[in-house]
Amino acid sequence: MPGLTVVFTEWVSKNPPYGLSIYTPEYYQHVLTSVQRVAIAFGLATLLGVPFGLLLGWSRKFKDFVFPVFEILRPIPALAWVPLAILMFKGTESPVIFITFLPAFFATTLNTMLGVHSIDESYIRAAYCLGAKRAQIFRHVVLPGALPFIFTGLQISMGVGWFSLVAGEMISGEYGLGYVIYSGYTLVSYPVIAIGMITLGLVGWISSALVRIVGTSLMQWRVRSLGLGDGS
Amino acid sequence: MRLAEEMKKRLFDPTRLRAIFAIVVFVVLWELGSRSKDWFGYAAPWISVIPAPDAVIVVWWGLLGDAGYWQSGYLSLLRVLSGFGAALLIGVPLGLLMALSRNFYGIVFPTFEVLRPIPPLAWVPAAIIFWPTQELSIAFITFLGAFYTIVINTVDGAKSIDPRYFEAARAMGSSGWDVFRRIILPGTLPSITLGAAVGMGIVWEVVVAAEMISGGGSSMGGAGASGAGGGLGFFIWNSYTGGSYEQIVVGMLSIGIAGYLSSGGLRMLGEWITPWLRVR
Amino acid sequence: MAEFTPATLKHPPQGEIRVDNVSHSYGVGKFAKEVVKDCGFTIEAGKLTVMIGPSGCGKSTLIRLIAGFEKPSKGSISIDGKPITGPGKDRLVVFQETALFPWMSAYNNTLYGPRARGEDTPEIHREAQSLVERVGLTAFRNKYPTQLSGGMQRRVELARAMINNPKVMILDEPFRGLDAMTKALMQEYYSALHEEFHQTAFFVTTDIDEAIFMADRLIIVSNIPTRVCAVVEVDVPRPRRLVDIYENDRANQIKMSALSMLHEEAMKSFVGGSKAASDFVDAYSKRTGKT
Amino acid sequence: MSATPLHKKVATRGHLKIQDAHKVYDPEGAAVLAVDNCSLEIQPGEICMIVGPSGCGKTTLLNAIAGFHSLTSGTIHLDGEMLCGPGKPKAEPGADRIVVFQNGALFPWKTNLENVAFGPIMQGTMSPQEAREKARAIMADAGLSGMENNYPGEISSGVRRRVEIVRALMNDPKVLLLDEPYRALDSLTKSVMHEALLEIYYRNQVTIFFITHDLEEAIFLGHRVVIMTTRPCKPKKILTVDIPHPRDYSVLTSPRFRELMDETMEAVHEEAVKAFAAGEREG
Repeated sequence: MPGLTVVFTEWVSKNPPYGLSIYTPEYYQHVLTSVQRVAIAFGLATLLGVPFGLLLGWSRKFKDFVFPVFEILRPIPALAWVPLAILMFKGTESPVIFITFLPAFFATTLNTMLGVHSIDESYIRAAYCLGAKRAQIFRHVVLPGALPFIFTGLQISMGVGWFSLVAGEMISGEYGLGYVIYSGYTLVSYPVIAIGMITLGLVGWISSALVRIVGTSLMQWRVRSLGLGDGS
Repeated sequence: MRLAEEMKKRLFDPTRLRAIFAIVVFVVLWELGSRSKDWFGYAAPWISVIPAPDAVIVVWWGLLGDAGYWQSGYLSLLRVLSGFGAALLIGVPLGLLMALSRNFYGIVFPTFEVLRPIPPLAWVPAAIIFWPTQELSIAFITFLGAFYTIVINTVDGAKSIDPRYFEAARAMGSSGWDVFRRIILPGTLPSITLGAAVGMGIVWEVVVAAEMISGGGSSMGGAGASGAGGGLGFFIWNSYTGGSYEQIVVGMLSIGIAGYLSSGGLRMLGEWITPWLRVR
Repeated sequence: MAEFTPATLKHPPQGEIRVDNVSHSYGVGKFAKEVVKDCGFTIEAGKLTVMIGPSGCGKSTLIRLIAGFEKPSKGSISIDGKPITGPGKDRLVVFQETALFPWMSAYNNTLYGPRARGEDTPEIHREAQSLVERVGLTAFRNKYPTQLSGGMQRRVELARAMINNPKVMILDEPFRGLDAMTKALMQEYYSALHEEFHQTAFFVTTDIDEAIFMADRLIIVSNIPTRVCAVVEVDVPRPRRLVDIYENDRANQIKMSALSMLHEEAMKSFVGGSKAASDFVDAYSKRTGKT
Repeated sequence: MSATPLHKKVATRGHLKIQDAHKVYDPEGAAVLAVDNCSLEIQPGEICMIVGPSGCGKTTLLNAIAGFHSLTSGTIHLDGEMLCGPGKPKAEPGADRIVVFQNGALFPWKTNLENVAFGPIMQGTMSPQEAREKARAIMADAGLSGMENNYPGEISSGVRRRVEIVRALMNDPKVLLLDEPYRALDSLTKSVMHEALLEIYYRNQVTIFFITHDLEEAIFLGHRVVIMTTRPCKPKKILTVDIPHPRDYSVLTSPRFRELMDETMEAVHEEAVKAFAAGEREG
């Protein structure tokens, strides 16, 4: 493996010997491609997974009918879908996004459902007492009550998203950080591998930090409750 | 009489009936979707390229007598277990050490946090360069997959032990090894089992991917070149390149079952070593 | 069946604790918060001393100091004339809510102390058995704490402490969180235990009825920072029964004077700094004609 | 602040009548009789204290009134209107009977003001604007101004209970159903809370159905104390507390209070020991 200094000088070099540094436009092209793929997959997973999870948690019947199928598909690793994804979706972009989306969707849905289950029965009863209708309870009790779990789910979803993206890009793809790492290997330009890994770590970290920031800003009550209160 | 009634009740439990119904509907829809082009002359989007369930079952039945199929499963399982075992053996003591020694934590944790966001699969090329054999590099990546969750859960578990337990133990004359053996270890066990369960899920993902990359990527050749030598991930990839699409689905379902069984086994083991959590 | 006899019965009562002018604060410099201020009192050997004060005051801190989990910032604490330097099996704490180890059965919890000292002998097992019988839990000895009801958990915790023959039992609101009726039974239970063994005990509570029923001596402390407001000798004859204590004039007299002192402190801690709450308390006081 | 003459208003609503209530649970085939032949009539504006050991079935009764669970048989009327009875085993939950829960059920994700204003907004009886204004006023009356924009997690548990009671009163309910609301509080805070509750009661004269197992609490607050038998639950002894309202903590040491304590202690003790022998359960 190349030493850290070699990697670092390559990374910040204006004229990189292996062809990849913060001064080369390809570097940003790769980062952007990966970020875009994760963003689309994560967005789709959130858009579909949260309502789906809420429904699973809220309606007993819906869960009885749908969850068994969900549980059959869930243990299949996302990456085992790669060949089918390539067959199902034309082009190189959609298969990668699909296998990034899949585990993110499972994580979001499952945690959202658990979030609804975690809501104390007395909140729902209290809302009924105060004259709320079912739809109002969904909006004012179930949704905010599940929010902490939803964000745990999104946090995991972001992690597994990046996880599968890399594999997807390694197997198929012309751009993206996974591709950078893999091509660095095939072209024997080892510092590029390290640059790819470090960048991946950085971007991954920033994206989960973003999810966390959005979470805390939406859940002010939790942040502020930590300060005072006696726990009982 | 009573027993018969009980059986009847269990058998006709609405949740169970609904589950069976749901799965049947799912399989039927899948069949219709896969055959849509032949039967209705209209290719349903996406699903029409997936082989139909009855074709998959026929192929699967044939494969059950095939030694290569079992060999693939065995190889994958071996990799999962060795990577997972190594993660457990190294991760748990490391996590405990990090939780117990402030200095050690200060030194190790930052490094740990820097490395953690890098997905395990990004290590594939680096691992191949670093480790002498391909088997070792796959084992390393597999290990990495479970390692982080196990360490983090162990640290969190040990740190969240109620401090009153330590005070009570200390007041009753307990110290050092005794506290470790009778308070810290059992107190951390529930989170270790939790971390292990999560780790097990990741490990299967990693093994499949590593097998696919090393087998599928032409440049890595080596031991993975023969169909039987590559494990289930390679089995899938090989079926893909070989054009036998039914086998892809067989491979996927096999991995699903293996993953499900190993998590289930782990959960049972976890319950067995933490009997106090079972009772309520 | 070997009868269990605590060491305190074999010797004259031991474990006199003197708390001398103790102050304690948490944090440093600007953030320092004084929790205990110039506290001084004596826990007499063989007596049950009860401390009562509003919740959130430094009572638990005082317990941690006496148990030796922390050292006071100022002043000194001694047991039988020797200064306290750390935790020891001569002073055992029964914690608020339970601190039973959830991964051990009731019986193994009881045996924790002796085993820690390598005393896993047949004699100690006999002792543990008779002790478990004494607290009425023989049928439950192999159950885990989560399988026991709150009252049973407290009894296991008493047994776990008693097997170590501590000179002093320190009880930190041990019956808090139990429902009122179980609590009453536990109070009578512990009181009877005390009447039998005369073990030195320091009992902390926020419940005035509990305090007066249990106490030989009552120490009333203030809101944070904790100071001693009053020390009252509860000279109600033993053995006591909960039913009788309501009719006892002396007990009621003590209760009245303690209540008026405590009510003021409770209001202070209740108001906490909220202007609205203090207005509310003012208005309320005017209505009832009290200040 | 106390312009309204206290304890002068005469309550005219909140007449609760329970007749022959039965409740059988059926967990996994084993029929458990939770409430047996229980009849009870509560007058408008009365504070009725229900005392009994934990798990004796008191909460089942409360759930039936509130409409969370059905009754196996029996009827419950509120102001002449049948809540549940023959042909209608489960009452409809509504804002005329509001429950204050044991562990508190203020929505932690809403500020105190939003919590208090919640009811009328949901029922559509007030615009959000009006509801917030009224909530602000009613909170100020209860000594809670300055906390409108705090979240429940930011205030002490004692204050949380008060906000919850104010949230209930905001809907002008006929009956308040309190399920051991002060159980988790320490005894001193509890005594302050009792006086605060009475203060609110004197202003509103709402009927209160209050479940507890604390005898002192029961006698201090109640017009009547109903002592329940342990499983199955039915009235064992009904005691009228003839200490005049308004009361404050000095009542606790009055001779009459002590007499009443004595009078009930035995009955309660008997049931407690019975429950204890059967394996007492928390929650």
